[in-house]
Amino acid sequence: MSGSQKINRSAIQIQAEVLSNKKVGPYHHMVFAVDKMAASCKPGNFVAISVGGGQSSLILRRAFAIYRANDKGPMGGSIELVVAPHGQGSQWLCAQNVGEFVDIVGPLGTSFGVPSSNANTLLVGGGYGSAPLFALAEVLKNRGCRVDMVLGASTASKIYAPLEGKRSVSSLTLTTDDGSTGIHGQISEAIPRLIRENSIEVIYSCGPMGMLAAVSKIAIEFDIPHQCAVEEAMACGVGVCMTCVVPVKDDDQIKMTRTCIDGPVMDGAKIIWDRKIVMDALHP
Amino acid sequence: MSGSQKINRSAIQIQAEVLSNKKVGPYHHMVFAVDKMAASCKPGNFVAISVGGGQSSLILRRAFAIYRANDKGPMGGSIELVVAPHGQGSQWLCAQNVGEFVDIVGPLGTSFGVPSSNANTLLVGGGYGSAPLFALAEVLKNRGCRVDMVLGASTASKIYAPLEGKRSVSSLTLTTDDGSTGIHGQISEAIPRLIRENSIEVIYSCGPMGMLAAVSKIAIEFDIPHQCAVEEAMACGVGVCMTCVVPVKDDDQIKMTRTCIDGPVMDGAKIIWDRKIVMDALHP
Amino acid sequence: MSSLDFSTKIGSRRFSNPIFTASGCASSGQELSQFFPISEIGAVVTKSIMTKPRTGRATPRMAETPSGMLNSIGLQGPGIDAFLENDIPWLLANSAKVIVSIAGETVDEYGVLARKLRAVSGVSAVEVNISCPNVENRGQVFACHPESAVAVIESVRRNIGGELPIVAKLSPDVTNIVEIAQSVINVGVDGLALINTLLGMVIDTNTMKPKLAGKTGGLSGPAIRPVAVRAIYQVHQAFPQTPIVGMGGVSNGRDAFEMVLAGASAVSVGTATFGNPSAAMQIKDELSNLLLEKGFNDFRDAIGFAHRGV
Amino acid sequence: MSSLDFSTKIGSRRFSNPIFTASGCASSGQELSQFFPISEIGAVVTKSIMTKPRTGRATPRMAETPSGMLNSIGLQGPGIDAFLENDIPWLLANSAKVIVSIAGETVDEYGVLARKLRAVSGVSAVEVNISCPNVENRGQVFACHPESAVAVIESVRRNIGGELPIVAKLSPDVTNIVEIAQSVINVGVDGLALINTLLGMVIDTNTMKPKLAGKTGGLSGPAIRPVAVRAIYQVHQAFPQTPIVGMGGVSNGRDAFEMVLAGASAVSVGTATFGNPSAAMQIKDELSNLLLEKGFNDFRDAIGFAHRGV
Ligand SMILES: Cc1cc2nc3c(=O)[nH]c(=O)nc-3n(C[C@H](O)[C@H](O)[C@H](O)COP(=O)(O)OP(=O)(O)OC[C@H]3O[C@@H](n4cnc5c(N)ncnc54)[C@H](O)[C@@H]3O)c2cc1C
Ligand SMILES: Cc1cc2nc3c(=O)[nH]c(=O)nc-3n(C[C@H](O)[C@H](O)[C@H](O)COP(=O)(O)OP(=O)(O)OC[C@H]3O[C@@H](n4cnc5c(N)ncnc54)[C@H](O)[C@@H]3O)c2cc1C
Ligand SMILES: Cc1cc2nc3c(=O)[nH]c(=O)nc-3n(C[C@H](O)[C@H](O)[C@H](O)COP(=O)(O)O)c2cc1C
Ligand SMILES: Cc1cc2nc3c(=O)[nH]c(=O)nc-3n(C[C@H](O)[C@H](O)[C@H](O)COP(=O)(O)O)c2cc1C
Ligand code: FES
Ligand code: FES
Repeated sequence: MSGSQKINRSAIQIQAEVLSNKKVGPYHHMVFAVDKMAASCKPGNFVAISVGGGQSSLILRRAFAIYRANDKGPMGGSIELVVAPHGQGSQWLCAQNVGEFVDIVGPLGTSFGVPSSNANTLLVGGGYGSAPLFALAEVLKNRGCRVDMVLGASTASKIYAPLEGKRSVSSLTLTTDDGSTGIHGQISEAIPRLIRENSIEVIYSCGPMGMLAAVSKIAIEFDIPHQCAVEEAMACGVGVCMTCVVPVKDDDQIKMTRTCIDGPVMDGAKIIWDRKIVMDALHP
Repeated sequence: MSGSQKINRSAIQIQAEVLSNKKVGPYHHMVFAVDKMAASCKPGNFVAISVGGGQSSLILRRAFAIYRANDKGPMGGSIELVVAPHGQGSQWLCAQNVGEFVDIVGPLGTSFGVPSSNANTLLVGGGYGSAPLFALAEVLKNRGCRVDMVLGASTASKIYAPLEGKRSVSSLTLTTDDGSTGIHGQISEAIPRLIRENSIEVIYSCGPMGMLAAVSKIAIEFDIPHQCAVEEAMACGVGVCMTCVVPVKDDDQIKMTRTCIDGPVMDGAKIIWDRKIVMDALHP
Repeated sequence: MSSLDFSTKIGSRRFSNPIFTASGCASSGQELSQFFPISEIGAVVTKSIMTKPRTGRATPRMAETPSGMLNSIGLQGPGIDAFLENDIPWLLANSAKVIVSIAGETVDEYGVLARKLRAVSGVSAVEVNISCPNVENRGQVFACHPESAVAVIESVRRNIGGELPIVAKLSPDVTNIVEIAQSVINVGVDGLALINTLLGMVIDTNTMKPKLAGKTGGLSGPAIRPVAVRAIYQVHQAFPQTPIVGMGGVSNGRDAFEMVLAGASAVSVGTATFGNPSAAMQIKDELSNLLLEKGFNDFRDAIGFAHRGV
Repeated sequence: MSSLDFSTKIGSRRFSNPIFTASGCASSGQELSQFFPISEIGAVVTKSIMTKPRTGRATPRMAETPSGMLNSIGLQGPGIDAFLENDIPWLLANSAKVIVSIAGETVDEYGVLARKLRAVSGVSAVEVNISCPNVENRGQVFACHPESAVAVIESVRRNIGGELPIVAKLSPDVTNIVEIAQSVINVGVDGLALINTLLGMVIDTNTMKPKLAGKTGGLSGPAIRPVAVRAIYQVHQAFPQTPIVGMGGVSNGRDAFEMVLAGASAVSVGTATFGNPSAAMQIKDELSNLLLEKGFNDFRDAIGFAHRGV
C-alpha cells in the first residue's frame, strides 16, 4: 500500500474518436484517437471504456488490454485494441463506427517488467490475450532479448497474430484445442519443449486464467520468473472498489490483491491458482 | 368493458425501417416503413415505440400520434410521426438514421369520430398536438365538412403546420404565448370567436392537457360536442397496466378510464378536468 | 431433437408450461390475446380483485426509473362480482388456465372473496395478494408481519374449501422473508408468489414534488431482478417442497431460467409485457430452448438446480 | 450570477459542500486524487474498517445487473491500526474532510474502533456501518433490529466521547426503516446514512450456480435509487431534525437534487464513481447549478423541500 500516491499517475479520462474498426477473424481491431494518453501507455497496461451509450443499463466500464500505442501519428496519439464481441458491452463497442466517440480512462494498471540485460524470453498468449504481447515483443527485441512466442486458442480463427506483429519474434508456435492449425492440444503442452530448446529465462503470459495457472505451474517447475497479465472482473478499474482481486501468497496468509492497480501484470508464482485452497480458507 | 374482444383488433408489432428523418423547426418529421399496419391507421390512433436500443435502461415504449398514414407507396405502407426531442426516449428516436429499424406496435387506441352528415368543424392543436389533425382534416373535408383550424404554441417555431397539411382547411388561425406569430395569447382565447363566426358544430382537439381542459370548458359553454385526444403517461399502451387513466364522470362517481384503449380520443365533456376534485375524492 | 416435458405443478394442479402472466400486468388477458393465443402460456394471473369496485389512485400513476418503473394503481378494478361475470367466462371460453389474484383491506374481505371464488368452476388457483405496497397505510400490507399474513391465509383457507390451491404473494420489503414464508406455509399454502414490487419513490426535480399522485409506488422491472432471485433462492433453500411462482424483472428466457435455477416452479412475466406485448410467449419459447440446450428433458429437474452440487 | 451557500452540517461539523464519497466506493481517497482534488468534495467517507486485517470474500466479487451491480467484498481491509497509520495522514495532508466508516462483528468491536478513533485528530465524523449485507449470517446485520442497532450505537457513543458526530448507516432490507431510525435517534446519533445496498443474487445461467463466490451480494447503482429516495423521504418526514446522508444510485446532479428534495443534508456518490472516476466532482458542480437555477441561495433551504407546500 506504500507509494500509493503514484497510483495510475498518468491516467486520464477522455472522449476518444474511433479512427478505425476492422473485423479480423472473430475479433475487432479498433483504433482510437487518444492524443497525449498514448505517450504514457506501456505494454501490459489497459484502458477502461464506457459502453452502451447515454441511456445504457450497463453502468460499468469494460477493461481492454492495449494492443499497441502510437504516440505520434497524423491524428496525434492513438491506441489500438483487439476486442472480442463477447457480451453486451463488447458487442456495443465493436458496433461503434469510425467518427463516433467513446469515453476512455487510461492507461491503467501495471506493465510488463523488462529485463535489464538481454535474456531469452517466451511470450505465451491465449485468444485475444496475445494482444499486449506484440508491443512487449518489440520492446524486448529492442533491448536485445530473444523472443519466442506461443499462441493458442480453441480454434485457428481465434488466434490473433497479425503479420506486422510477428516481425519481432524469433519463433512463433501455434496450438489449437481442435487441431485446426499448429499443434493439436493445449498451449501449456507446448511450453516445456520451448523452454528447453530456447533456454528460456523469463516467461510472459496473457490469456484465460486457466491457461495462466498452467503456465505458472510450469514456470515454477523450471524455476523461471513468470509475469502474467491476469483478467478478473473489474467494476472500477482504478482501485477503489476491491472487486478485481486475486489471491496472493502473503506469508502463510492469503492477501486479496487488486489486479487493476497491482496488476494486471503480476508475478505468477505469487498467485494462489488453486481455487479450492481459497474457498476453504475464505468460505469454510 | 363490453365488446372488449375488439380491443386493438388491428394492432401488430413490427420492426419498421426509418425511411426519412427531417428536422422541422424544433421537431423531427419521421417516416417509417410499416407495411400493412398503415392500412388500419385512422386519424387519432397512435403507435408505441421501443426506445434506447438493446442495452437500454428505458424499459417502456413511447407513444406517438400518427401524423399521417400512407397505405400504398413505393416502399409499401408507411406512417409519419412528428416527434419533439424532449427527454431521453424521444431524443433517442430522433437520433435514428435512415435505414435503422425500430420496434413499433400499432395502430393503438380510439380514432376521431367523423360526423355522418357534413358539419362545420373546428380543429384545435397545441404544439406537436397538431400532428393528427391534418389527416383528420382531410377525412372531414372529403366528407364535405367545413374545417377551420387553430394552432397554438408557446412560440412561432413550435407551431407544426406544414404546407401540404394546410390544403384541407378553410381557415388557419395561429396563436402564440409570446406573440411571435399570429394572435398574441393562449389558444383558448381565439376559439369563441371562431365558433361564432363559422357556426362550429363539432370541435376536435389535441395538445397539452391544460389546453384540452380550456377547450372543453368552452365547448360545454357553447354546448358543442368536443372530441379531444388526451396525453397521459402510458406504461404499456395496450390496455393492461392501468397507468394511463383519466377521470371520467360515471353517474356521481369517478371512473378512471384507460386512455390507451378508451382513448386517446375521448369525449371532452365527460372528463373531469379539475384536479382538485379528483385529488379530494381519491386522496382525502 | 430431444423433447421437453415443460409442465409444472402447484398443489394439485398441473400447468402445461411454467410461464404465467404477473398479476396487474395482463389485466384479464383479453388485451394480450391480440398478440398471442392466451391459452398457450401456463396461466393468466388476473389483476388483484377486491370485493367492491375500486377507483384506484389519481394520476400520475407511473414513473419510469433506471431499468424499472414505479406504479401506483391502487388496485383499481370492477369488484369481484363484475369480474366473475365478465372476465372469467372470457378466459375460460378462450381455454386459458386462470389463477385469480385477490386483495382485501381486511382479513374478512379475503374470506368473502374466497367464498365467492369457491363457487366458480374452471379456476386453477387463487393467488392471495397480501403484499400490495399501493395502499394508504403500510400497516395494511399483511405480508409485512407473520401474524397478519397467517390471519389472511387462514381466512382464505376456511372459506375456499379444500379444493383450490392457495398461493400467497409476499413482499420483499421485509426484514426476513423466510420467516414470513414459514408462517404461511405452516397454515397450509400450496405455493408462494415471490416477489411483489418494492416500495419506492421518484421526486420530479422540476416540480420538486413526488412524481406520483400517491407519492410512493411499487418498483418493478429488471432493476429488482437480483432482489427477486435472492428471495426465491432463500425461500427455496428453506422450503424446497413448496412451489414458488417467481417474478421480478423477467424479460427474456435467460432471466426466467435464472429464477427456475433459484427455485421457481413457475415464472410470471410482469413489466416486460409493457415493453413488449408478446413477452410472455417469447420467454416461454426461449426458456424451453435453454432448458433443452442445457440437457434438461423434464422442466422440473431444473427447479432449484443452483442449490445442488458445488 | 447569484451565489450559493453550499455548506451543510452534520451534528457540530460543517462541510463546505454536501457531496461525499460513499463508503467502500472510494477506498481511502488516494486513487481518486488522480482525477480530481479530493479536498474539493464535501467529505471522503472511507471504506468500512474493522479492528483486524480482513481478507474478505473470494472472487467473483461482483456481477453487473440492469442499471446496477452486486458486490460481495466482505469488508476486506487492513484493520484499524494500519488504516490510522497510513490512510488518515494522507487524507489530512491532502486537506480532505474525513468521515471514518467502521464495522464490527460484535457490539464490543464497534466500541474498540470508537475508542481508537477518539484519539485521532482531524476526523470529522464516524459512520457506523451496521448494515453491510456481505456477512456470512444475516443475523449479523445489526441494522435489521432496533435492539441490536441500539446496542452498537450505545457502544460507540460510550467510547467515542462527546466530540465526534455519529452517523448510523441503515439497511433498506427491513420491514420498517422508520422504526430502526427512531431507535438509533433515541440513543443520540447525530445523523443517518441511507441507504446501504439491498441483498441480492445473480445466478450464472451457464454454470447454473450463483455468480458470486459469496452467493449473495449487495445491490447498488441507479436501479435502487427509487428505494433510497423513498427511505430518505420516509425518515425525513418522521424526523426532520436529523441530518441524513443520502445515497443509492446517484449518478448526476439531478439524482443528487432528488435526494436533497427528499430530505438529504448530504449526498454520497458510490457506484457512479466506478463508471466515471470524476463522478463526485461533476455531481457537485451539477447540483450547485441546479440549485441556483431553481432559485436556492442556501443549500439548506432545499433539504426536504418535496415535503413542503402541496
Ligand atoms: C485487464 C483486462 C483486460 C482485458 N482485455 C481485453 C481485450 O484486450 N479484449 C477483449 O475483448 N476483452 C478484454 N477483457 C475483457 C473485457 O473487459 C470484458 O469483460 C469482455 O469484453 C466481456 O464484456 P461484455 O460486456 O461483452 O460481456 P458481459 O458478459 O455482458 O459483461 C461482462 C460483465 O462481467 C464482468 N466480468 C465478468 N467476468 C469477467 C472477466 N473474467 N473478465 C473481465 N470482466 C468480467 C465485466 O466487467 C462486465 O461487467 C479484458 C478484461 C480485463 C479485466
Ligand atoms: C397518446 C400519446 C400521443 C403522443 N404523441 C406524441 C407525438 O406525436 N409527438 C411527440 O413528440 N410526443 C408524443 N407523445 C409524448 C411521448 O410519448 C413521450 O412522452 C415524450 O416523447 C417524452 O418521452 P421522453 O422519453 O423523451 O421523455 P422522458 O422524460 O425521458 O420520459 C418520459 C417518461 O414519462 C412518461 N410520461 C410522463 N409524462 C408523460 C406524458 N404527459 N405523456 C406521455 N408520457 C409521459 C413517458 O412514457 C416516459 O416513460 C405522446 C404521448 C401520448 C400518451
Ligand atoms: C402496473 C402494475 C400493476 C400491478 N398490479 C398488481 C396487482 O394488482 N396485484 C399483485 O399481486 N401484483 C401486482 N403487481 C406486481 C406484479 O405482479 C409483480 O409482482 C411485480 O411487478 C414484479 O414483476 P415484474 O418486474 O415482472 O413486473 C403490479 C405490477 C405493476 C407493474
Ligand atoms: C463495491 C462496494 C463496496 C461497498 N463497501 C461498503 C462498505 O465498506 N461500507 C459501507 O457502509 N457501505 C459500503 N458499500 C455501500 C455504499 O456505500 C452505498 O451505501 C451503496 O452502494 C449505495 O450507493 P450507490 O448506489 O451510490 O453505490 C459498498 C458498495 C459497493 C458498490
Ligand atoms: S476494479 Fe475496482 S479495485 Fe480493481
Ligand atoms: S398504458 Fe397501460 S393500460 Fe393504458
